[in-house]
Amino acid sequence: MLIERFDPLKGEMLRIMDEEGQIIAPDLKPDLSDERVLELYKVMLLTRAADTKALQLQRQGRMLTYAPNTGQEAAQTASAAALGENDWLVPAFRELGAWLMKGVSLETIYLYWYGNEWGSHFPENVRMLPISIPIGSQLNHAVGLAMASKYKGERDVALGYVGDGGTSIGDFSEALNFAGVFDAPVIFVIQNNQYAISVKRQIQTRAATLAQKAVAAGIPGILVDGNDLLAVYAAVSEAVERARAGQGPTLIEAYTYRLGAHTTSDDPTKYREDNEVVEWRAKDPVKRVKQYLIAQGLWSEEQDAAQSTEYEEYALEVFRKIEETGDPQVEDLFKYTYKEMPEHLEEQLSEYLQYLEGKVK
Amino acid sequence: MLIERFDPLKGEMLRIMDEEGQIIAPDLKPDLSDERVLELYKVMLLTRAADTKALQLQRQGRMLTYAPNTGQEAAQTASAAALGENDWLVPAFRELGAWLMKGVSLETIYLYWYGNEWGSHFPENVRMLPISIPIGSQLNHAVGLAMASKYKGERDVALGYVGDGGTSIGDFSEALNFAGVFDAPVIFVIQNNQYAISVKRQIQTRAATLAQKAVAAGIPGILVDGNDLLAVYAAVSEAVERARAGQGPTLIEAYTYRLGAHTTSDDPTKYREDNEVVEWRAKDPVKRVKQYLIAQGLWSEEQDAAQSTEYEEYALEVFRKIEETGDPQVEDLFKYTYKEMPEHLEEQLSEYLQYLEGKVK
Amino acid sequence: MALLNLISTINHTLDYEMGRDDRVVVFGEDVGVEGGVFRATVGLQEKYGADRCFDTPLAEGAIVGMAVGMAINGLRPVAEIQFSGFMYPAYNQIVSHVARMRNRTRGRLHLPLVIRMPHGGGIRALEHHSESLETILGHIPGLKVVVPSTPYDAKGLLLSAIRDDDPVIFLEPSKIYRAFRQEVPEGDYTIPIGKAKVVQEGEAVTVVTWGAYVHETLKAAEQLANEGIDAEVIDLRTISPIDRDTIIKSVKKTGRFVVVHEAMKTYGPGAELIALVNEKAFLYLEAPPTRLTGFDITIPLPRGEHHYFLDSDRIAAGIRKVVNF
Amino acid sequence: MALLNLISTINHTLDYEMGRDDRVVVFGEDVGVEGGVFRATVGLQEKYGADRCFDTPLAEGAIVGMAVGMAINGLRPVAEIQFSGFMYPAYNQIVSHVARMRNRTRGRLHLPLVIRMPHGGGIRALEHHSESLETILGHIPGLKVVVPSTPYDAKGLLLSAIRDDDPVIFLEPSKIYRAFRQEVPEGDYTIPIGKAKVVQEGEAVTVVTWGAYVHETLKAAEQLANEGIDAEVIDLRTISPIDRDTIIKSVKKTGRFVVVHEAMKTYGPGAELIALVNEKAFLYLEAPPTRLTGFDITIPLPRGEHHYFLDSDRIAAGIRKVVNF
Ligand SMILES: Cc1ncc(C[n+]2csc(CCOP(=O)(O)OP(=O)(O)O)c2C)c(N)n1
Ligand SMILES: Cc1ncc(C[n+]2csc(CCOP(=O)(O)OP(=O)(O)O)c2C)c(N)n1
Ligand SMILES: [Mg+2]
Ligand SMILES: [Mg+2]
Repeated sequence: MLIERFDPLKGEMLRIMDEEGQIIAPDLKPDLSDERVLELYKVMLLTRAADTKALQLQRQGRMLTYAPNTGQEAAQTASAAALGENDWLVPAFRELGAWLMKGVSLETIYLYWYGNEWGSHFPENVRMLPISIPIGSQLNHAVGLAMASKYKGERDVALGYVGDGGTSIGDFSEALNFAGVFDAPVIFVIQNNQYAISVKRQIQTRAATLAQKAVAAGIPGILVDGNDLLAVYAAVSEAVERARAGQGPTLIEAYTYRLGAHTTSDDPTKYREDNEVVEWRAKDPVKRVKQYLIAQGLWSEEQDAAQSTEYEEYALEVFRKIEETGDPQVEDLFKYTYKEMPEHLEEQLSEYLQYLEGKVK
Repeated sequence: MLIERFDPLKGEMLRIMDEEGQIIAPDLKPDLSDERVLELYKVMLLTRAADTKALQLQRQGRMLTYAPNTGQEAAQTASAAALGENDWLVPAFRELGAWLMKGVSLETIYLYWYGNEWGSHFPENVRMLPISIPIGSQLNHAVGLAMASKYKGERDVALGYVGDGGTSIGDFSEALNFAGVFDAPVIFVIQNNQYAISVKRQIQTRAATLAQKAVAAGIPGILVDGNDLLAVYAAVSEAVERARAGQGPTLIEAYTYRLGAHTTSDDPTKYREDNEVVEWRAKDPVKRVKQYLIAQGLWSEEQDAAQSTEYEEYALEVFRKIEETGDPQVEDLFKYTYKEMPEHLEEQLSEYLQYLEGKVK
Repeated sequence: MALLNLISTINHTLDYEMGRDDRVVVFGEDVGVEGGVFRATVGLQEKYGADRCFDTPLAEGAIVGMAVGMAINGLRPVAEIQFSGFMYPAYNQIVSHVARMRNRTRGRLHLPLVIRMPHGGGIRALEHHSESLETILGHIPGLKVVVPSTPYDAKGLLLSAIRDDDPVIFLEPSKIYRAFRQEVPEGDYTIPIGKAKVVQEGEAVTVVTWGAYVHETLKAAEQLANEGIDAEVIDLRTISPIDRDTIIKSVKKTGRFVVVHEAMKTYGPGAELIALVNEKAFLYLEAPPTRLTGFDITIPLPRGEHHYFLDSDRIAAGIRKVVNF
Repeated sequence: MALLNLISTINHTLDYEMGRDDRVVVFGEDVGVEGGVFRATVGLQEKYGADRCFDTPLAEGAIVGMAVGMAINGLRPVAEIQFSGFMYPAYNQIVSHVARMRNRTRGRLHLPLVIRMPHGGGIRALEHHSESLETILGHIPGLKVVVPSTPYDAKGLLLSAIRDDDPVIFLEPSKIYRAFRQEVPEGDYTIPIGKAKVVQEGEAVTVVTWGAYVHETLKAAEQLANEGIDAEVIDLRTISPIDRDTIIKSVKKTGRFVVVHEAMKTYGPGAELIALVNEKAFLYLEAPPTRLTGFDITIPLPRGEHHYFLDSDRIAAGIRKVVNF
């Protein structure tokens, strides 16, 4: 078991594929066909393309605040890929690759960042909660989903995401602790991207690793190279299997880096050195898998360029549609507060509609 | 250093005096004269007497809800004894021995449990915060006190108490984490008395020890026999020294047992077996120190009985005074909401006083 | 029919609904083995097992957060907060998620969950055990907030709450947990959330109140009746959404309005009802709508708390003033 | 004098007071190295060192809890909550400790601390970045709650807040952080907490508002002035304690009352002001006191948020109705 072989208290980190896309720990390589790796890779590419496009659109004043994912695609995509269709995915707010992997459409995701609540309305068969802005609070939802699944005798697990910053808020510790006590089939994935906005990981906690925070709840924790698709997949798969088999929760720290800004409102040059970014760019998770796939003869630079372009065009097309239709109906702002609209809301809505009508005339 | 010798992850527990009052680890015996041990012992005795009396009075309907301390006197008294006069003591609500040790009068303490806010008004020179009922929340105050002390270049440390139950709430983890990040001169003492009301320690967390929760914050943690006056004193003293020397925070789990009920509203037979209580009664921290002192020739059974009786009589006398004078002034209910009473409160107070006057007539 | 007090009614109702619907799970601090510090859940773990009625670690935020996840995944959780003063650590979950999940997802997810808690003062307890939370919960769109005043109502309202597809905060006036007994039918009945009840008809003045204060107010009304003042007393029963019709209809009849509550006055629940009456029945008003409320202070510790409460004398005096205006 | 916008005024004022009083320390998420996500604290760490202006881990409860301890031990902490929507995790500390320490200890301890946060909507931000907290903070005895509407006021009020021996919640309308500049004296001046300001005199109707809505309301008043309606506009400035005199005096003069705010309507801050006017000036009222407020919904995401806000047209329409009643 990986969780027994890699002790975060000893600073051990699971790595399987190195920065050049070479397999450095063949014995640990997860059961993932190269075809499947290619599938995941395409989700990573789409993630990056959607990110790139969103940033362009934001700069043009067409997209609102947006939280970029570049640099974290492996951690996101691989962790979600380890889930089954009926498993629950509980996002924080920076897991684009995971959401796409889970089956949310780019339309829906862009609509969310465009500032419309329908962007959190996923299809029935996509078992994913909406984005959770209050840091850390979503992890207890993951515990609850897992508990309900266990209670009903189903085998579905829940996976909750959180950032390095999110490990400092009480909800994080409470969720891990509840999961431990109730042996909930839940996996917690920390995307440690080294920053909470401008606050460096070292100021977030004095703990040498975030994975070791599992010790407080008496549950297993493991540190993985978050830019290594295979390592993340292997660790999360094991955790999912353990959870499904009734062996309880796991905490996984995916050690990665946010190459871009915190959000489009953020200017990272205010708080970090360029050379740090350059160093991490060399560890780019997308590049790694590309090199691996090319080495396996499954992919080429040409295909890669073409696919990226195709995805960017697709993303633009998706966004154009949203620009046309993405404004909300006034009624929708009122209709979903309760199952049935109470009288006072009916009144507020109808008064407002009357006002709008008067204004048009 | 004790924190290096006793690793909670290995289940190691610091013990110095055994259940018969024998010194089992002479090399670890803290620098505490037998005369000082006797002084501490007397505080333990007073604690127990005050407890016993409070319970009697409560049963007579004269005292309100009361939280007993019996069984935890060593953990309480020894931890507070390790503090200097200018150090801050931050209570939860079950540390009678510590409060007495810190210099709060029994009058004040009884007045609190009698249900009067003046019971939280301590003299200027007693650096202790009031009882904090919202579990865990006080630990962040301890961090703040410590930070201020450090900021001002003073050498005073802060010690915050919490129960085993209190280790589950987010505030606990947040406080440890802040303390770690800021290297705050603060000591956290968990009185693990095995229960949070009816909830057993095992349901509180899956962690094997509570001391290991320090790992999540990257700070040292140590498990001590909480019924061993010398062990608690040694561990807390070391932590105080480290904090004072700028070496940062420590978490200490004092492993003990609540022999009585949670509060006078509680009936522990609903959730625990008598034989468990019997087992723990054998480990009575008061009895232990008594045997030690008798063996040193500093104390006798006769002295002990006489002293206990004296303390109980004293407690009763204190309480009688409170019964006569412990009712609040109406003005006091309004006067301390702000430094100056705002107009609307003046109005509410004067209307109410008028009403009361009318009623008397 | 059984003669039950409020707390045994809660217990009976949870038992009833757990028996009927195995999606109902009940949890909180001391809820399982002990059966609750007030004994609201006594016997339920024995009867339904520890996976349906269980103790949690001490963390209100996680209790409510877990309930959110359970409700999304098909259960109908009923979480207990041990005292209303310990709701605050769960306030982020309640405001940010419980109240918003339906709207946030445009109806894709909804939260059929209940958060029960003892509410208000009067039991001579320690600090933080006597809080009144109407305003800070009632102000949040997406929550329903209910306060029963009798055992009979408690069963009907709690069944409605558990069966509601929206989250309901169920505030139980601990002062009257054991104050009196009432016939409570053993069978199924619900009382609609969002409907107030005229508990005493009258012509002279409309008095709205809820929870434990219904009884104090009825006592005051009795005193006043002896003086020839017939007050109409309305038990609001639901803090949010407010039953505006019942209140407004009454005020239009009486022309006078008093609201009585234990909560602090300023920005308190009574303010809303007065604003409502102004909006809907201003021209009917023959006297200033008036609040009889707690003071704007932290509710005192037990030796002083009686000063904070309104007894029937003070309520009667307040109503008298409005009637004689 | 310098021409400053609201956010640079906050920055200048913190700088000013840190320079004057070394007990003042400033902290929060992203407050140190970056100087705040809105740049309220920019340059302070460089100037005063990392022990006086610093970043904290991400935990609002601990931020406020630490401030409590610091205040007790002789400092004057100014904590920043990054957005009002992230106040909720600190609500337990605020209600249970910040508001109560003085009363709990009968004056032995008091908390000279300030909690600053951006407040309200209008910056097209993500969910939870646009909350209005007046009611849930204003209802708590022991807190002072302040909302400035101009740079000039912000400096005077923030200096008062930091120097106050009681805890002050300082709500900064983020919508107008950079909306306009104003002459702000470089020297020392304070504006008393608890005093409203008549920002425009008038006879026809009293309109109370605060924060960003002061400007929208003044625009509405201008429209109305062109129609011959002269509204008296009052900037409340302090949510708690309320300046009753200024409001009541005005209502006695005008006979009409409107309150305008962004917060949700039900159990919202406007309700209190209407109840107050009823209590103190009922016989002067010539029309129903009226609320112009946000709807009882979660404030929408950016594409819909303009529907939630009141613009000067809607405010003018609402006031017109009251005047023409
Ligand atoms: C409770 C809470 N406090 C503050 C914020 C504001 N905020 C948004 S993202 C963020 C940093 C989060 O850092 P991290 O958890 O590491 O996630 P990352 O942004 O790096 O993905 C902060 C402080 C928030 N959303 N919620
Ligand atoms: C936040 C909060 N939740 C619930 C309670 C009610 N309560 C009072 S004491 C207690 C158990 C505390 O257990 P522990 O921390 O082990 O302390 P002990 O009573 O054993 O000393 C509970 C649940 C509270 N005071 N605060
Ligand atoms: Mg991060
Ligand atoms: Mg305990």
